[in-house]
Amino acid sequence: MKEFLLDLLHNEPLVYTLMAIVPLVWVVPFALFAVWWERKISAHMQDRLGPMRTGGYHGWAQTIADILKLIQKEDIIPSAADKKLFILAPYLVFAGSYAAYAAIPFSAAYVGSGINIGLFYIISISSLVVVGLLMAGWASNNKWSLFGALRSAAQIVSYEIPVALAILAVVMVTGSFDLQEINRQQSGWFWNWFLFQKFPFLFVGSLIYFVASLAEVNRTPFDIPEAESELVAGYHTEYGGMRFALLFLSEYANMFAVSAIATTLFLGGWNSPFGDWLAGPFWGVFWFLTKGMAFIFVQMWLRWTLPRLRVDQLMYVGWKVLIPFAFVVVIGVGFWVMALR
Amino acid sequence: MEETMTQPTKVAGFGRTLKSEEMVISMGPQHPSTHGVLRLELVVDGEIVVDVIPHIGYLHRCFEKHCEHMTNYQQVIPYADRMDYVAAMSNEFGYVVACEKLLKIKVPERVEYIRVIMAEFSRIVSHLIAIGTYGMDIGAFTPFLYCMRDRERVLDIFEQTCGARLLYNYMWIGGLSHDVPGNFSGKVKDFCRYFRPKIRELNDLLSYNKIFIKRTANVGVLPADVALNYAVSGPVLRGSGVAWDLRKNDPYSVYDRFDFEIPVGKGLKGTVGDCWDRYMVRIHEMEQSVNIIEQAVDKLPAGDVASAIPKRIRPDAGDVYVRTETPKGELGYYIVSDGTATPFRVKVKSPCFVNLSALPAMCRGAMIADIVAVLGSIDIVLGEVDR
Amino acid sequence: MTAQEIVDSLKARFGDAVLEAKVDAFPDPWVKIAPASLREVCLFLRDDGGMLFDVLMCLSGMDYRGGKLGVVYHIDSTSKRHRIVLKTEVSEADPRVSSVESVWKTANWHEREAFDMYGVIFDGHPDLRRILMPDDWQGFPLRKDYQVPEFYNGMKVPY
Amino acid sequence: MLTYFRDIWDGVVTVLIGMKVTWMHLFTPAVTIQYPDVKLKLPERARNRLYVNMDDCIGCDQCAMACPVDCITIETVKSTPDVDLGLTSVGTKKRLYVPVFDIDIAKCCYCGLCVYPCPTECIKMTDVYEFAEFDRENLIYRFATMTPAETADARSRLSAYEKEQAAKKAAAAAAKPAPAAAPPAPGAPPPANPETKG
Repeated sequence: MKEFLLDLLHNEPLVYTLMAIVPLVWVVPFALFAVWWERKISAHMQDRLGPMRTGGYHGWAQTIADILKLIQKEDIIPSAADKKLFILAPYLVFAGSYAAYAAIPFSAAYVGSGINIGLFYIISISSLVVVGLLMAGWASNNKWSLFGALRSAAQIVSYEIPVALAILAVVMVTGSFDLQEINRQQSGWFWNWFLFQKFPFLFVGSLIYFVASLAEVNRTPFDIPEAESELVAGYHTEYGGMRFALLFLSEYANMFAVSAIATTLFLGGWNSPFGDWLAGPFWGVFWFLTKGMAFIFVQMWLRWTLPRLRVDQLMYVGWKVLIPFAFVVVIGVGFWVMALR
Repeated sequence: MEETMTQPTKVAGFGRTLKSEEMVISMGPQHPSTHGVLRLELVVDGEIVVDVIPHIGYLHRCFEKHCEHMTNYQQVIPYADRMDYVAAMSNEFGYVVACEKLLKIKVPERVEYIRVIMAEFSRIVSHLIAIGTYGMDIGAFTPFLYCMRDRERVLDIFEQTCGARLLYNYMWIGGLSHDVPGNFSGKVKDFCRYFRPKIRELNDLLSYNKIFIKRTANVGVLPADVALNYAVSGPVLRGSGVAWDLRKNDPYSVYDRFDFEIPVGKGLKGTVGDCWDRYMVRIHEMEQSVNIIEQAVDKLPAGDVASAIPKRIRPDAGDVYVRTETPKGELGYYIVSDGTATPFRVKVKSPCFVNLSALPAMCRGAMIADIVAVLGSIDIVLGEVDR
Repeated sequence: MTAQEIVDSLKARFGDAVLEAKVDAFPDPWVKIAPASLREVCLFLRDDGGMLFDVLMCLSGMDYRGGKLGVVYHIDSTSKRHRIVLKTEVSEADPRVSSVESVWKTANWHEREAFDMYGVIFDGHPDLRRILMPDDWQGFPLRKDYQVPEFYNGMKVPY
Repeated sequence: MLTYFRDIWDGVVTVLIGMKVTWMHLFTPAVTIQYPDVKLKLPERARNRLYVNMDDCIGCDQCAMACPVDCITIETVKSTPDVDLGLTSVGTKKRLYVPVFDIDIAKCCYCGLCVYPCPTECIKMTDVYEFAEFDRENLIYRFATMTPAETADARSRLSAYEKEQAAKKAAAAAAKPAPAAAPPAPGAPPPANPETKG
């Protein structure tokens, strides 16, 4: 797509700007849709109807109305807060999660930046979010916010290890950090997906990645940083209006980012599950988004089913369950790859 | 015994060895999981709670003072409704039993049976709220909505019977405000048939969930001797393994005619007297309540529900203490009459007040998330704590 | 144990501290105890092998009018299945009762409530503060001669 | 070690069981309704807003006495014997004007205690439950139908009558037979139709 646009426009800065805007055009409507979708899913799982009024069909315009309300709201900064950090934090959080989209391959033809260390880039850039969350919690000058931020930092740092190990297992198979290359290696029918390769190692690896990614995006059962029954709202207790909307948006952006990586690594990315049927760059976008949304559906499903862990149990799951299993997966895959060479 | 009380409940692997600074943090009065307007002053060392100091009184509505300024005994009942507003029938029940004892009235059998049915329904309602909000405290949202859905069915029965869904003013001194509606038995039986599978579903979704068990088992352990010393009652006491239920041990009304069991905590998933036991006692109590309701409906005698209502209520001078088993525990009314039409003194021994006073004994050494779990498991209603 | 036996053994042991007893009172028999010796009496009632009153069901402050305050204790034994009511009376001028907090922990909050509402002072209570009313509230609201103040911290009280 | 693996196994299995429950509910029809569009029918005993049928009210004050929150205010003026205020629907003779019958519905606790003592069954709880107002003042429902002029008229006639009676009594006390010949007062206008609220 980049080459195509360059041929068309002959203007590099413009092309890069366009390329950067594409994920934004996706992220904002996606977040609005996902919030609405989550409400509807939770409602129907709970024998309710959920929002039904705004807009016509099943209250589809509810989140749009909400975001308009949030934009119009008074911008409140607590007088005791550290103003600069308080203002900066939401942008940093959003920037962190948005920057990850640069390397996500939406289709064979579109990836923001086809760098050959895309996976590595995503892992490192998404750590920026932690800084933002810590900043938000500290700057709010609220004890609950601080608790939330510290829990969040501890959690994300711990769970990056199993995430990285699970990714490492895939990388050992592909021999490449390039996400497009990983996608290409999974082309063909769905049994070529890494989910079903090197069974059961990569299957367990994908489960580990999924569970750990739940923790990374603070979803139930790992939502302790914003556990509303304990910490009111965690690090965004003091945020309101547009700043809250930004934090909220980045949360959903993050959700899709981890789902996109899971899709790329284990579900064949933009490949059609059925060989050449409905394959191609445009259908690729369709398959990619469908798979990503399926992951997000499972995330929501879990959220409306499970209670949340306590902070020490969270660490137990991370360090004593996921990391040992992830090592087993890495070693198993390593031997497998070595034996077959 | 003194030692067990001061000994903090240690969380496995969380000895306080690192030198760190303690922080005082105020949980409430506006906090999502203090179940109303309770304020807990937490002294925390990181995530570990060193001490809990409950501050109550934010919902104090002068119930006892009001009672002394009513024009008659009957007018107290709407106020009694508003103490434990999720189980208002049980509160009325205790008050009218106390007044009838003071007035030496014998109420008709039909009234007693209907009262028992209503009180057991209100037990189901209260436990559904307790279980649902407990799930929310632990982080599971969905069970709460399922509980509310089932609760609505009971409230429908209440509304058809007395016209109100929450604050009934249904039990009067010597009788009831209305007889039950025509299709009452059928509706009650329908509910019982509907409700049993729902308890199983709740167990699948929440009670036996591993995460839920991890969060509640071995947390907030209250040993039986400490529990008695704090005079806690209801599911909190039974969760500690003491089979003490006033419906069996000190029967009032017609409870001695029904066949039911007292569920007690057995420590199946952890220690006896932990949060999971208290929770599970509530689940089993709902099953027992359904049993009682079915028996009562089958035996419901015919008769008039208003025949024993006295024209004028003017008890002889004297005092009476009557305790009844409400969903929260032992609710006591100490009513002193000076021979006039107005109570001289109505003291309410509210179960939540007493159960809450045992909170610090359960919480020392726990983590912040455990405070929420313990507080949810003792199931307080601030309307009753503060009166 | 019947109420008569309980009263007899209390009288035998404490003599003067038992001021008055009414075993045939309807519906609950009661004993009137001197306020200063309440703690010893309660300790005996809790620990004596024949008594074993392990539960303090209710502790109520009272205002008997005419400058007399009182405290009423309803105690119960879960093992022996008997119960009795202890009453005590103090004057408004010197409302001191010995605390039973060390006997039954549950008395802690009940005594705070009685102090809050009636101004009865419990000697030996570890933390006698107001519990339901605000800390800076003036007066004891459940006393019969209590007048509602016009203002509390500048707010008009009878809304 | 065994407990370690069993815990993990239990965790996975119970999570799946829970997910099955919520999955089944995803396809169960919702139990909620779209409230203002769809309304449930209230049972006939439903206790909601109070309504007073002033045609039947005899001003006996029993409901105000029964009210535990004192939200009913009733003022009455005695009628003079020459005025016939009519009968209530249950056949009780009305002897009092009721110039003030206010219910502060914001204070009302919907206990229904006022309904039972009413001898003419004129105060009752209806099934109207939507009556939010922006101004608290509007929640004080004034059921009395007398205009201020009528009230003043009734009062003045009552005081005139009382004076007359007092004078008569005094006269009777002074001199045994007194000429009692007060001109009959014009008949008071009957109370207008009750203002139907809601």
